[in-house]
Amino acid sequence: QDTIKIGYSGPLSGGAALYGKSVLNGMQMAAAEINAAPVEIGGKRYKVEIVALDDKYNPSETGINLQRLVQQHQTAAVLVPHSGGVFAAQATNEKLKVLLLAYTSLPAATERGNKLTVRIPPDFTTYIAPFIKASMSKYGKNVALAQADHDYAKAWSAAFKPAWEAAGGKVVADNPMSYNKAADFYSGVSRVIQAKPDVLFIGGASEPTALVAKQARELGFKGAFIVLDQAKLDEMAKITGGYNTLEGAVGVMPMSGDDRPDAVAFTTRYRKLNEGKDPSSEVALNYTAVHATIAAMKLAGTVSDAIAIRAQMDQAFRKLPGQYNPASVEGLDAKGGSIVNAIVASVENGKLKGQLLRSNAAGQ
Amino acid sequence: MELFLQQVLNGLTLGGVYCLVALGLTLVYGILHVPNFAHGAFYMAGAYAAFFLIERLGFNYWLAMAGAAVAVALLSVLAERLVFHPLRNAPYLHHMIASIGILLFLESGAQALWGADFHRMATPYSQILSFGDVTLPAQRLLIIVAAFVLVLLLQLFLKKTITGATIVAMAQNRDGAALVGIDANRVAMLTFAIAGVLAAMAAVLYAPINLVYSSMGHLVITKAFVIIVLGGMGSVPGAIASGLIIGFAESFGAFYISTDYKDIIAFVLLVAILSLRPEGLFRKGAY
Amino acid sequence: MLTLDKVSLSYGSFQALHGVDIHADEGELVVLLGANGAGKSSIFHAMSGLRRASGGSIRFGGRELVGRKPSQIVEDGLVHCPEGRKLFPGMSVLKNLTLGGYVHRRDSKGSQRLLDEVFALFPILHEKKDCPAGSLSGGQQQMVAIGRALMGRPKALLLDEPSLGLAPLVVKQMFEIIARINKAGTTVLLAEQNAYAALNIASRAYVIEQGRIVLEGSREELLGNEQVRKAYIGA
Amino acid sequence: MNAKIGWSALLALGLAFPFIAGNDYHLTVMSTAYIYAIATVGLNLITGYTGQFNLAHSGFMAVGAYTVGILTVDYQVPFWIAFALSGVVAAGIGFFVGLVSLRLKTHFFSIFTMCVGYIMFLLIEKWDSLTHGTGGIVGIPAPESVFGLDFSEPRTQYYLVLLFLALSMWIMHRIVNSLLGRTFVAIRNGDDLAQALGINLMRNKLLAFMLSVFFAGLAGGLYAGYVRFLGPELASVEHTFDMTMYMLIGGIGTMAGPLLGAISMPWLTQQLQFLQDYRFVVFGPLLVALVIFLPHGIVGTWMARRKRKAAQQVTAPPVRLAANKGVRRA
Amino acid sequence: MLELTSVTKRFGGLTAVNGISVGFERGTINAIIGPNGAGKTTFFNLISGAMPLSEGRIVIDGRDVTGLRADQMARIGVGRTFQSTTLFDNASVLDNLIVGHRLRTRSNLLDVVFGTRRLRDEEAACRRKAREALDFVGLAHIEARLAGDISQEERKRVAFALALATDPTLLLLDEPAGGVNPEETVGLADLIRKMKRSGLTICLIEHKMDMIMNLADKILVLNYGEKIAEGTPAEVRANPVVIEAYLGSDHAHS
Ligand SMILES: Nc1ncnc2c1ncn2[C@@H]1O[C@H](COP(=O)(O)OP(=O)(O)OP(=O)(O)O)[C@@H](O)[C@H]1O
Ligand SMILES: Nc1ncnc2c1ncn2[C@@H]1O[C@H](COP(=O)(O)OP(=O)(O)OP(=O)(O)O)[C@@H](O)[C@H]1O
Ligand SMILES: [Mg+2]
Ligand SMILES: [Mg+2]
Repeated sequence: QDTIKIGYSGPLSGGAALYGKSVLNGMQMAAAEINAAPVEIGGKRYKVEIVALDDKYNPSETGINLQRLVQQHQTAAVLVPHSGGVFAAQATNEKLKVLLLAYTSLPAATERGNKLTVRIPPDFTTYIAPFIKASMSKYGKNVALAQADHDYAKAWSAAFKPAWEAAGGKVVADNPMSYNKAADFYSGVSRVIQAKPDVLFIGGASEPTALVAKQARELGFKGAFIVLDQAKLDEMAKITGGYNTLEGAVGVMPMSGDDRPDAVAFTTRYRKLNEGKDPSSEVALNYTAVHATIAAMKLAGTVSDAIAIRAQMDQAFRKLPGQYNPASVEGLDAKGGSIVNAIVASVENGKLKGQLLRSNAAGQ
Repeated sequence: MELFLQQVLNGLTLGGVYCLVALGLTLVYGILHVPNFAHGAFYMAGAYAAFFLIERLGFNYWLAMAGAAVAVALLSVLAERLVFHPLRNAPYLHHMIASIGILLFLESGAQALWGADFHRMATPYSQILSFGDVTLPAQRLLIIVAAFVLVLLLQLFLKKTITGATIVAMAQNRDGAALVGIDANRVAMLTFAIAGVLAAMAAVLYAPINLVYSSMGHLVITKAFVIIVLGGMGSVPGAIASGLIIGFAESFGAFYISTDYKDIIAFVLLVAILSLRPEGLFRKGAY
Repeated sequence: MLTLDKVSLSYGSFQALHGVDIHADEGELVVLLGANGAGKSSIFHAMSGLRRASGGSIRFGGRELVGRKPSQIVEDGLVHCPEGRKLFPGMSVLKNLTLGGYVHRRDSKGSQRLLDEVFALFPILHEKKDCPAGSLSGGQQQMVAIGRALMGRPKALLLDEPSLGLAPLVVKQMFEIIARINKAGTTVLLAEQNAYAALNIASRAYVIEQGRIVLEGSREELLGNEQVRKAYIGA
Repeated sequence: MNAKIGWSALLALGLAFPFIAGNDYHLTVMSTAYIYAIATVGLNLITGYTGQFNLAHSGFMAVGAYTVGILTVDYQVPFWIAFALSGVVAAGIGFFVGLVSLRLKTHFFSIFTMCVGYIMFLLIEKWDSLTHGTGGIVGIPAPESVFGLDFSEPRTQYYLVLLFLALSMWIMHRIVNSLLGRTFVAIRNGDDLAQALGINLMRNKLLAFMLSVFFAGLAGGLYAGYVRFLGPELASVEHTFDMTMYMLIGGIGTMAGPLLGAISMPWLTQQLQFLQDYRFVVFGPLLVALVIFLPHGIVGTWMARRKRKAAQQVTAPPVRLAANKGVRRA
Repeated sequence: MLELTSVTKRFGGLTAVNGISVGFERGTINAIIGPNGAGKTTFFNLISGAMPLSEGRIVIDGRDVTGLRADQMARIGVGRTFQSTTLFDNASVLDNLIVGHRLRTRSNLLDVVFGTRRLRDEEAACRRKAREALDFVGLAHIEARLAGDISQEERKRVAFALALATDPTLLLLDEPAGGVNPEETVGLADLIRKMKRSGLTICLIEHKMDMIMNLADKILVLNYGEKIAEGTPAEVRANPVVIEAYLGSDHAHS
């Protein structure tokens, strides 16, 4: 019995380790499930192994790890969960003939024409319109921006601002903050509150995002929050001590609140394996990505030809049995980005309410 | 006006925490004569210790703070015994590298023990006080009051007690201190213990309005460095004054200038001041 | 009262003392003569515990000192006034002197009395008592160092080159003061390069070369010794 | 003479490495190590030889890298021209930073430069219009072919980096062993004495500083052409810590030490990958132990021993005054 | 050759050197004595440019050099030694000395990178100069020893050699015989005389009166930063003010 190795290069130590580990967790869960009944590809039986290397969020280390994964471990696919690492890996992945599973929502990851890249999370811009719709009508037209200042949050706000204005709203304050580094958000939050917004646009890692929301409330803010998708509402609620503080918040439905049967089944499975912890969307999407990659290998009949595997990825996602697709990935777009029908969640009366992004789209 | 007052309160909160961390750092600097990068890790350890005591063992907040103070004092003393004491005659570069070694160890140790997650520490003081339009969560008031009481106690201890004087004496001449009968090892340990206690208390005071995670010490320690350099290395009053200066600069800077560039403010301030006054703001005087 | 028996001391691979035997009786003033690097300071370091002797024994008033901590040795009554003074430069003169009485901190009255005596001995220190010790001149700092040592109420006082870098007038006063301290009952061990002045107030002396005692004798014997005159006293 | 043979052997080993190395992964690790070695050798000039510990070094490496990144991506300047500028721009900024910071001494200088490094990092992160901010610079071209050598191939890349490392070592060797190097060392030994010997402190410190960051900038330029993506974290002080560690482990203030440290440590950390979470739990104490038990580094310890031996062979130990003839022994 | 006019140095409230005017002749040995804290070292720091003057004027060979930095003064020909000299312990004695002549060379970074003729010549000159200086102080035989291994007296001589390698015309020696035994002190005094014979002007601070009285052509006595006497050893020794403030009665009789 041979081994299919799938590589991982991401942060496993340092400040971003938590994130890196969630990603890895999802991948390993998928591998364990696959290994329960060995796969057959091209007449041979295989088991799957995830080879994880730490790159400390450092792009040059990602470059080294990629080489190591391909050459020492013969991995046909490598998953990288941060944009810097993805861009660094794209300098060599085509030459190395390795499939790059890019877990970054930045459209640039697929827009530069790399032929062996698959972008796992969906394009965030699809969330913008429903978020605006959900909050503007109920709370008002004045928004203040107080999101994080890293690349993803910047891209988000750059797309969000014109959309809000196009919908007839007004941006009354624009004040990004360093969510990972700041010792205190009080001054920054009071600065945006001073502009008397109806809606506050926030988001970065879940926990600091929750702090920002909490401090806004402490400073007397009564309006709604638009939460960019990096922050998970369920994780935020743990920090704020329940959903009451987050009343009026709009964001992506966390896995734990997704009531579609496949998602519920996945969440239950995950909780069982992880001492009752809830899975995040990182877990679910990367879990799906590993299943899809193996499925694509089956379709292509090869475990090593990255080009052939890449060609089958779209099909693989489409045909993936629901139990392996808790994040509802519907396929890939022309450039290799995933298409997902997510649920938009809003907090109403201290409870999460969900609505499908495209209500007419059929689930699996 | 309310907004101005609000920033004053924010500045006091930040400045108070910075002061506590910087004071420990400046005391240890007196003994080691080198910047101890591991001090930020002690701060982090203090938060984790209290978190553990509250969440797992069900201690109340104040007991947990005391427990954390003891735990970090021990940790700090251990670092002195095992690492800095053997290095006492080495050049300062070696201390810096060794302290980075301790930092890496403690941070990854915390991560291995408690995972990389963000944790939240509960506080019994979650009510929000308001004075007119100025709001102040009780915990923030607690920080301000506690920080200033601690600073005052420390200052009295150093100035008025003979044990305090031994710390200052050790800082100025280790051999000289030994020759008048001061037990150099004991004072070194005492100093590290005090620094540890201050760091732990700062962390436990501050953690409830922030998060507990393994790299939480980074920014605080960098700021603390700025503060002790501004205050004149090893000077206690200097550290207090510049702790407040940085606290206010950040709070007002973030509000009136830009949040985006808030973190730069402390550094730019230092660069500007040292360019004009290379010896820092407060020259060391006689005790 | 104070006996060194075959004391050795090494700095890393370099052995500075090779089996040194020295003794001093109560009330004696014993001088150690020797060239630079002969090992005078090393002997003192071994006695005061700043460096641990690698061999031999040091007994003081019936107690073995090797292995005791410097602070304990001060409590035993053996006080070392080091070469290079080792003051607390940023602290005031007064604080320096006060800390000299650290081991007797419980007896503040006694310390206060002693402080007055020190100021009587060195009036200039009284004038400068609030200045940082580091801002004093060399001679004044030496006075602070001796004063600080006296505050430790020594039964035996180790003085390492107290005349180093001092003006002749001050040197002369310094030796007078040392003689006075000795007369008052304190045993004194004095390491000096200024052999003539030192021998003049001494009861006995040792000559050290390359970490070994090569000569021992009374004041008269050494003052009369041709070789000693040539090497340590000059014309 | 001995040294010459040693260095030639080392160079030969470097040249042969691609044939010994099993695969491109080894080449990648080695090439990256070489790039950091160039920067480390620069840091050693200001820290090891001149005695000023600069904590903004990685900031200057980032300056060099961003010079290449910005010029090639935003202004379509050919790599080689941009690369030539990388060291120059770093040294130019170094001039102004040095002018202010070098008035400070010991830790004041270190902490000041740490702040300068932090400012550099934050500027790179915030100044979107110039540096692309947190998103980083994507799509930096590989160095254009020269004489038909394709520099997107790992092996040619390796030789390119090796060439620059060898050049750097050679120039550094010349500097250190010349009157100029002795001038720097005199400053390290003490400002006052150096000045009394007629050495213009500011001018020489500034020169050492600029030279040092020139190497950092050059290393950054190579980094840009090698990794081909740049993010602000390149400037973070952790990288300076890494380089300091390399320097210290090999032996600060020696020629071979920092090189040895910079080349060997990345291999060690690669080997420690299997420890995952516990990597730094092991690595931290290892670092502490090294500093305590081998304070002069590997090369430093070895050299001190050798020098002492050589010096002892030249002259017999000194004869000291012996006045004990005919005198009663104690 | 050296003319000082009301030279003054204040540290905050303290006037360490107060309005001293004095002249030193070429080729003489001049001693500066005075009680501790009289301002002798500060006086040297002022002449050598290590500290800026608060007031006054310094003229060397007719040239006004007030306000020049220490390195500029060294170029003009003012060499000095310190009360204690740090040498690079891990290098040989000769290596320590080579940099002494650096101020007389002009080769720069470009010379270093291209290995020019000028650099090689100058390095050879520095080496020659270092050997010469070492020979002058009588230590030619220890040039290859590690500086960390030599004796205290040898260190003092190496410090002299270092100052001599700068090609000074005026040499300031701060307590050259401090911590050196009487026999070796005689040797150092001989060396200082030899320097004078070779044409140097020498100023030294010293507390060893026997040495000073035999050596100096002129003595300047400072007390509390002020000049209290100036003259030949015999004059100074007989001066009641000096006896009162500094010498005491022991050295007063001739
Ligand atoms: N810390 C040290 N490390 C290594 N060697 C030392 C150390 N201290 C002293 N030595 C060496 O030990 C020997 C004896 O030194 P010591 O200081 O005891 O001499 P000394 O007689 O007091 O000389 P001096 O008159 O210069 O004070 C000398 O050769 C000296 O170089
Ligand atoms: N950098 C300084 N800052 C403040 N005061 C100083 C400084 N340098 C010297 N002094 C003071 O100036 C006075 C003269 O000191 P100086 O060192 O010149 O004396 P000296 O004659 O060399 O004494 P000694 O013979 O003890 O070496 C002293 O009172 C000293 O405390
Ligand atoms: Mg001695
Ligand atoms: Mg002096």
